Amino acid sequence: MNAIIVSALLGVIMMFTSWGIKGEKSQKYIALMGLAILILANLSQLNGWYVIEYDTKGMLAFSRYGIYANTILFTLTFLYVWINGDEISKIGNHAADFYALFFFILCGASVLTSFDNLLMLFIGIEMLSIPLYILTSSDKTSLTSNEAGLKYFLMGAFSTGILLLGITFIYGATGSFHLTVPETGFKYEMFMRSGGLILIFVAMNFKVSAAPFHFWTPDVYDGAPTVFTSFMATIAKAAGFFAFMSVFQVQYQALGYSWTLLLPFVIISTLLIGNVTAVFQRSVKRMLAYSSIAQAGFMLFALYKPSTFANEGILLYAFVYSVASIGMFGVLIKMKENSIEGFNGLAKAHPLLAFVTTIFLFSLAGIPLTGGFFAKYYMINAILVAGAGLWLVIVALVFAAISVYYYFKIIQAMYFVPGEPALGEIQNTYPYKLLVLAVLLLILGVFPNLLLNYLYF
Amino acid sequence: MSTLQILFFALSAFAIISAIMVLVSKNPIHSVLWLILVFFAISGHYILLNAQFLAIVNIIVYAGAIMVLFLFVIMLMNVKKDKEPQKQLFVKLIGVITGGSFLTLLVAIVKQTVQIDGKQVMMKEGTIGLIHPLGKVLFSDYVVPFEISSVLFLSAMVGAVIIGKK
Amino acid sequence: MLLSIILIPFITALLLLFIKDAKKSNTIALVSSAASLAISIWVAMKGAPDFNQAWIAALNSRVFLHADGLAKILVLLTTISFPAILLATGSNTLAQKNIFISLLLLTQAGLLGVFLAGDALLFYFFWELALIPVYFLCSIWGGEKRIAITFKFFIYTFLGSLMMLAGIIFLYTHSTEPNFLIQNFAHATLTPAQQTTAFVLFFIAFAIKMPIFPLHTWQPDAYEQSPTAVTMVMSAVMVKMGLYGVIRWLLPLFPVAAKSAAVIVVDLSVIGVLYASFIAIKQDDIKRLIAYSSIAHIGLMNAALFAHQVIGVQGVLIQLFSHGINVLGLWMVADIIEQQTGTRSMMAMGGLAKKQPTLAILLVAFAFANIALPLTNAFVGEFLIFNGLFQFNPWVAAFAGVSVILSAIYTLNMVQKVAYGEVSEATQKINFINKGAQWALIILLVIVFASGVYPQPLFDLTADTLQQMFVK
Amino acid sequence: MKVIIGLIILWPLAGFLFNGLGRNFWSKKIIAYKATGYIVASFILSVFAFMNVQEYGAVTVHYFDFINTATLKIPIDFKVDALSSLFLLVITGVGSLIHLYSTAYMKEETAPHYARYFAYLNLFIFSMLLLVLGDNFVVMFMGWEGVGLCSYLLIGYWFTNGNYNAAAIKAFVMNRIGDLGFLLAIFWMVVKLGTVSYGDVFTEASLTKLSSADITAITLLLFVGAMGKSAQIPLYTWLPDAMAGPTPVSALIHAATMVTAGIYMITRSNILFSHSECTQTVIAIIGISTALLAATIAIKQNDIKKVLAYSTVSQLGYMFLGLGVGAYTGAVFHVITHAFFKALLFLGAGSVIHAMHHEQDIQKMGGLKSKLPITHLTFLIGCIAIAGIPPFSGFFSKDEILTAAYEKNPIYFYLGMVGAGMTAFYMFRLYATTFLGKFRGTDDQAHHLHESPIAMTIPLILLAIASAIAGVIGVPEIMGGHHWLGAHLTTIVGATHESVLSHAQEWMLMGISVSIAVIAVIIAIVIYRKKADGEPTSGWGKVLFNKWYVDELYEAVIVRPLDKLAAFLKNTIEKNVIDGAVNGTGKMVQYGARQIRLMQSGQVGYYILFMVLSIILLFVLWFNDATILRFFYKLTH
Amino acid sequence: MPIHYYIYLSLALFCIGVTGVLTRRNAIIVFMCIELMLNAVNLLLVAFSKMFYGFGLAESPNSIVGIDAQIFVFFIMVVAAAEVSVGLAIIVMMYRNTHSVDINFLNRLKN
Repeated sequence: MNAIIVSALLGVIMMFTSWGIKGEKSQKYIALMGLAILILANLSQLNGWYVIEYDTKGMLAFSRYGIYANTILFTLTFLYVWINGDEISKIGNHAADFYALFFFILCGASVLTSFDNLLMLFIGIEMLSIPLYILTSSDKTSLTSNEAGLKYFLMGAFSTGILLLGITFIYGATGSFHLTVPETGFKYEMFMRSGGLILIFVAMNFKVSAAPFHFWTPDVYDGAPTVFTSFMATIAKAAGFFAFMSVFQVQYQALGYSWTLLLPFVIISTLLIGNVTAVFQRSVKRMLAYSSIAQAGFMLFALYKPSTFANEGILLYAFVYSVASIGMFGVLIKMKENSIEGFNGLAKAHPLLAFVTTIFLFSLAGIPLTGGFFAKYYMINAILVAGAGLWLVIVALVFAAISVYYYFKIIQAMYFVPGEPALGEIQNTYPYKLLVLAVLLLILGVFPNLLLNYLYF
Repeated sequence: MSTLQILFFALSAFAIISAIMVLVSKNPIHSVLWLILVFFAISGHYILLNAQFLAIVNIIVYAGAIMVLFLFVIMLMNVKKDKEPQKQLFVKLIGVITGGSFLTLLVAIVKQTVQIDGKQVMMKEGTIGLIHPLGKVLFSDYVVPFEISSVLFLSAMVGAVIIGKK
Repeated sequence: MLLSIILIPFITALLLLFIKDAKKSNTIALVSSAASLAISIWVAMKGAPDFNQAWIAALNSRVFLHADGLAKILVLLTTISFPAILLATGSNTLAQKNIFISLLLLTQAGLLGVFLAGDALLFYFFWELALIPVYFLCSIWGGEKRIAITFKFFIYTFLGSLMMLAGIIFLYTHSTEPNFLIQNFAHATLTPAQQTTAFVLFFIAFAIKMPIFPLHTWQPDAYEQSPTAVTMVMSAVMVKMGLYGVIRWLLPLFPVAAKSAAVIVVDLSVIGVLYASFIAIKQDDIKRLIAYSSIAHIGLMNAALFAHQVIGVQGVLIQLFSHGINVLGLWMVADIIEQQTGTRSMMAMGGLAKKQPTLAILLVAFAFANIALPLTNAFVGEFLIFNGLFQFNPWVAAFAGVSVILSAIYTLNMVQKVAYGEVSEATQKINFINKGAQWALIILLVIVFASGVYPQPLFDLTADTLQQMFVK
Repeated sequence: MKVIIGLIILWPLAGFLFNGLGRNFWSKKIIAYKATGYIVASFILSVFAFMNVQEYGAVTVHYFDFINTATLKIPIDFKVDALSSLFLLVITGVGSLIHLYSTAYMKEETAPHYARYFAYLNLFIFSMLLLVLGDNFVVMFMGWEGVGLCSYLLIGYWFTNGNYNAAAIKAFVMNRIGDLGFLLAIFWMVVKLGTVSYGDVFTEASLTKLSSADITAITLLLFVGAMGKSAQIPLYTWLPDAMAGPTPVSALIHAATMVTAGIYMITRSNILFSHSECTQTVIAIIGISTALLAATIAIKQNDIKKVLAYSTVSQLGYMFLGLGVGAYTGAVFHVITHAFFKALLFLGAGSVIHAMHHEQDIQKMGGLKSKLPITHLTFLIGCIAIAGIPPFSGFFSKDEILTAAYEKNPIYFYLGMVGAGMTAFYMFRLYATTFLGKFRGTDDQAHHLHESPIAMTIPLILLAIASAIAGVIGVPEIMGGHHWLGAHLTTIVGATHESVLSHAQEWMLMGISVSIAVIAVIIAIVIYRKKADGEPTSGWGKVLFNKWYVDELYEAVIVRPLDKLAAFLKNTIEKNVIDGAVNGTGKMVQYGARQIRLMQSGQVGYYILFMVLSIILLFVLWFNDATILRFFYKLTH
Repeated sequence: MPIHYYIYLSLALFCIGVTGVLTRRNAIIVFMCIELMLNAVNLLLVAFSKMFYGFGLAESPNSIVGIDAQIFVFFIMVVAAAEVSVGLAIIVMMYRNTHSVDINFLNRLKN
């Protein structure tokens, strides 16, 4: 509750900041401060401190897990703003408005981590999506940004329709919008209810860009301003996953055996399309878009069946993946062109940048000693504990090997191909900011429980 | 056949025909107008169901505000009928077939749901659709989503400002 | 004690990143590797207590290091190889040599970790730690086609290790207690079908690493394109990781599956042995020849492991060490030749015995050790290996035995083309052998003969592993 | 005793190390003295060991365990008994002489190469001693391979010559084929008996642990080993080529010692062989066939060393015939006499070659009798000895084998007779062409012709004496001897069995063989006294001159197909099939990527269409889950 | 009135909306079709609401079972309004840049 209220308030404050305070730097610092406050407010709920104590009448349910998920999202946003603040202000002259949108998105995300009612799911998703449409099309002069915005909007609205039909079906079958269906109305094993769940499944897959509902992802990520792609691909996506988890952790039994068919189908198509298509991209940005699809394939593992591994794993995965992606996009922003050739010879020109890029890529590829490894590890463990077949894991790992193929292309370009990197201007401190992310990944690569232990204290 | 049924079928036919007309109209303005008619038909259904509040809101918000917005935009753009590009017939056919099969599947799902067979919808009667009970519930049980949707509006507003501002 | 073996190279590696001077960094690395050699000799002789520390509490994974006979002998091999390699290649000039050596030492840390780890997750970690520096080493300092070749090698082995990861998790989810201790996995109750699944997963990883026919095609290319120091590491020590895995994992943990797969694996290995030998006969590139020869030898060891006879496994335990030493010697000689002649084509060589008799003698000595002439170290191992195979199936041993003849053919061909004949234009360029390489080779040669004449210490070292594997 | 036996074997090793490591430091003189000295020292100790055996019987000494594991124990044990002590004497004795000879023969080499030569030679003696002294098959195998190695190194001693290297490789590889047989035999023993020590194996042979099939298999495999080392059909072709090495090497390795290792091995394990009738027959047949085949080839060879080489092969065939018919004593006897006279002949040939400045073709010689008197005389003695004319040593040993063969099966004898005739013929053809008639070489050669230095002639003389009189150790009873050798070897091969032949028959057989030999000698001298053979261009002559085309046959049937196979594997299978499959996978992924990419058309309409279709697909999957799920369920659980 | 009637009607409208999305190229019309889909859902929700209300009445005369669906409809309308404002803003911006609202024109980003 604290998170929702404070983030909404902060959003409003940021809105007004754009009138009152002009300096982009100071706006950034206000946003950072706001985020810090947000994190504190969110965490203080654990100690029983509430901004407003209110009975949500079963709309929201606050759990330690949800609050921790919030914390992760807020922390990621903090890192994101800290690193990309200057880039954000370069797009248009609405930096404060963008920060406001971030806060609104975070508000939506907080709803998504704590909803207990499908209505709140719907509202939360819309709160997440609408600002994203805006962010995507925020570069008004760029045709690609326009195009991406419109594509995203049309498809997003369409998927909202599907989501609503699904919710309606469930309501028709159970007479309730509650996540945990009360014992009234019709009972389980209803065809309509399962049909509704599948429709929700489709809509959620769309939000987390799982194949075959991923089509918007590459275009939108590619078209959107890189700095916002970074946000969309990481924090927004993670929030979507938390929502996805919440729905299906409770409801997955309703689908019975079908679940063990439908989910693997989606997982495998996601991995296939994400990984295989990424192989051929010459644009790093677009490749990262496909790779984010592929990563979603791994994250879907957590949905298979609730377990500690799934719950912890999705947190770890979301965090690690986001950190690596923010870092990777952070490097990409500074490149003058997005092609892989742009990275040629980066190791010579800027060894530190090349090193952190390598760590990010390692983490994305899931190579041990980086956090990405444990993220993938938890996912595999989750699905095996859930009793799914080993074949699924093997297929996933084969695709992971393919993913190495395209991630390492960048490493090759940086280290082994001589050339002049198309590097834009970089502030002296910038690589060190990225280094913080890299170090974070390395630490999590050896001690993943540093992140997860907090779930239990 | 009771009046109710006659009304129901008439409104349904009206709604479906108008909806189809939305698709087939070449002129976007006509489409908008047909869509408004669909909304009216749906509002009619709401009245049949004694959901008076929603019926009114539907007309005011949807048919009134939103559709007028659409109309304005279309007129703003001055899209002419002859300029309006059309998809190839083949693509359209595929679209129709896909939509049709989607409908078939959804109907199949409903048909499979034996639990709702023969269940009746309460027409005309019932107080839940009136403003008073709705308002009471909305501001007691549903005040949280209500407040949160205000945030949604705020963000939409910011967005419109960002995008709309030159 | 055990931890320090791993930490010394690791810390030195980090330290070297800041030392730009090539000569100084080489010296530091040499000192560090000598230190770990000293410690490992101490450990091999006196044993060392296990190192056991909680690591990832949530998963019940521990930093558990344990040195049994198998680990000791391989650690010894590793710690002997690295100083020798550094000594031999110390004078080679490379760009950014400190980083080169640093990565090399990281590999060493990874390798040592693999051999010492008693915790599956830790094992996997080191497994990858050993691989990744090699990727950079080969790709940056390798030959002409280095990028594509190394990439193939990397993806290949990475795919394998991912399969192993799946296997580890599979075991973890099926083990009685949720922890990663390898011994604990032995208590996992697996149905034969599950055993087979897990077996296949692990086997793919190890088979690629060794490599076993037909998964070997990355190897000759990788050996050919890598800088020689790395080739030495790969061929002397890294391929042993696969065999180590078979001994540590496949045989004890999946006895049923290993037994039922034995015939297939042994046959495949033996086919691979002959296959590689035949191809080696036709090689003109000296590095490729050694690579194929290595494939053949490793295949033989693998066959003996799966034949699962006490005597054969004993042979493998010895041969792990011996093959490493021999192949190291061969690579060193090949490196000196390549460095100075600038070619690897044996057609262009010849007359080495006239131009540089010492080098020729060393080449011949290692060549004969490579074909397991009695009184060299390889004879002991291969003798026992063949014995094991013979116990498994005489025909298999007979077929595998053909490789004894084939190996003689390709090795002698190599010796003839490189060392004998009139001095060729390329050989004319070989003017000196650097002292480091010469001493490294001589030390290795001493080991070759010492362990060939009196291999008993090696037997004693590995006795406990054998005991564990066969006495239940 | 432990020390003495240890020193016997260590002296040569010391020589090897001394010469090998110090090849750049020592002068030629020191090298020569040391190398020869070590062997002589070894010889002296061998004599001592021999006396010791005579007096106290066999001695086994244990040094350390080579392999000592739970399942297998292979000690480094040396055994000096009747058999090995004899071989010790031969090896170190003949070895010493040849070392001495070599000091002069190899004078032209530079010091490092000179040292290398002696290092190899010392190493050879060491290996040979290891072979002979070992108390188990593994130690024997070590020596076995060791001598193979030295043979390889010495054949290819002049390494700049490509053909010599090819010959060396051929020798080593062919030996390896045999070695594989030997190894398999050892494995068989290990598997069945768990031990490879002679004592244990031979004791077990008569017990139940080994079935007769086992024994046959083991002995056949051992014999395969012997075939390789002792150049029997089909593995004999390396020996003639091995003449590429320096002549003293041919004398020592390829005539006197190494090639007889096979005979030593079979004699050593005669208990096993006696248990297998089958193997014995095989050995006898292979032996006599080799004897005849090699003899026919020798008739038409013009290279002085080649003739001797084929003669060696042929004589080895006789020895195997002896082994095959159970005349172990006879075989060993022949080994000893053959060691003397063949070493003599080779050294004589070496002396000739030395004098002729490395000319080996006998067509270009002739009339050397007067120029090289000592060589001539000693060579003649060698020829008489090998031709089997009494009272020279060859007669006694060959006769013993042939008599035994006659007892077994007269056909062996008759065939042996033919071979003996041919032997006499080609040896005297060689003698006559080389030493009689007129000199056919260049003027330059004629000018420089000279008798060899004393270091070379002394061994010749000593060996000639030995060749002449060595027969005394095995004079058969009918001639009034008591066959000392037979008595000496009783402990090894059992008591000499009573001959079933009457004295008259025996005399008759001797008579036949002597007369055939004499006739052949006369014919040869008559024909070749004045002229030499040219190179035959047609008919049998050509076939024989070309060695029955066996090399060509091997080339066509074995070498080339295998070479093709290797090339096929390398160029087609490896490159296209296996690596092709790997790269193909990569290409497939790329192809798939290109295809899937097309789905991402950039058109929102299509995107939504695909989405709806996917929803439909999901529903269909869900509806049909009865069938599909069953399939997936099986996969997943 | 049987619930099936309403369900079929709503599904028909919904699928007409889907078909519209699939067959039209004008971004505004596509968006309108999406609005049609939302309305179909609304209708269905209200119908369900009244069905459950019927059940509720059978148990207690003061039941307000089913009212949550009508409130849901209200929220859908609210959100739809917000979405429309943003959506139309994007479409207008697009139009300003390209002078077209043809979705087929959007194909710079592909593959």
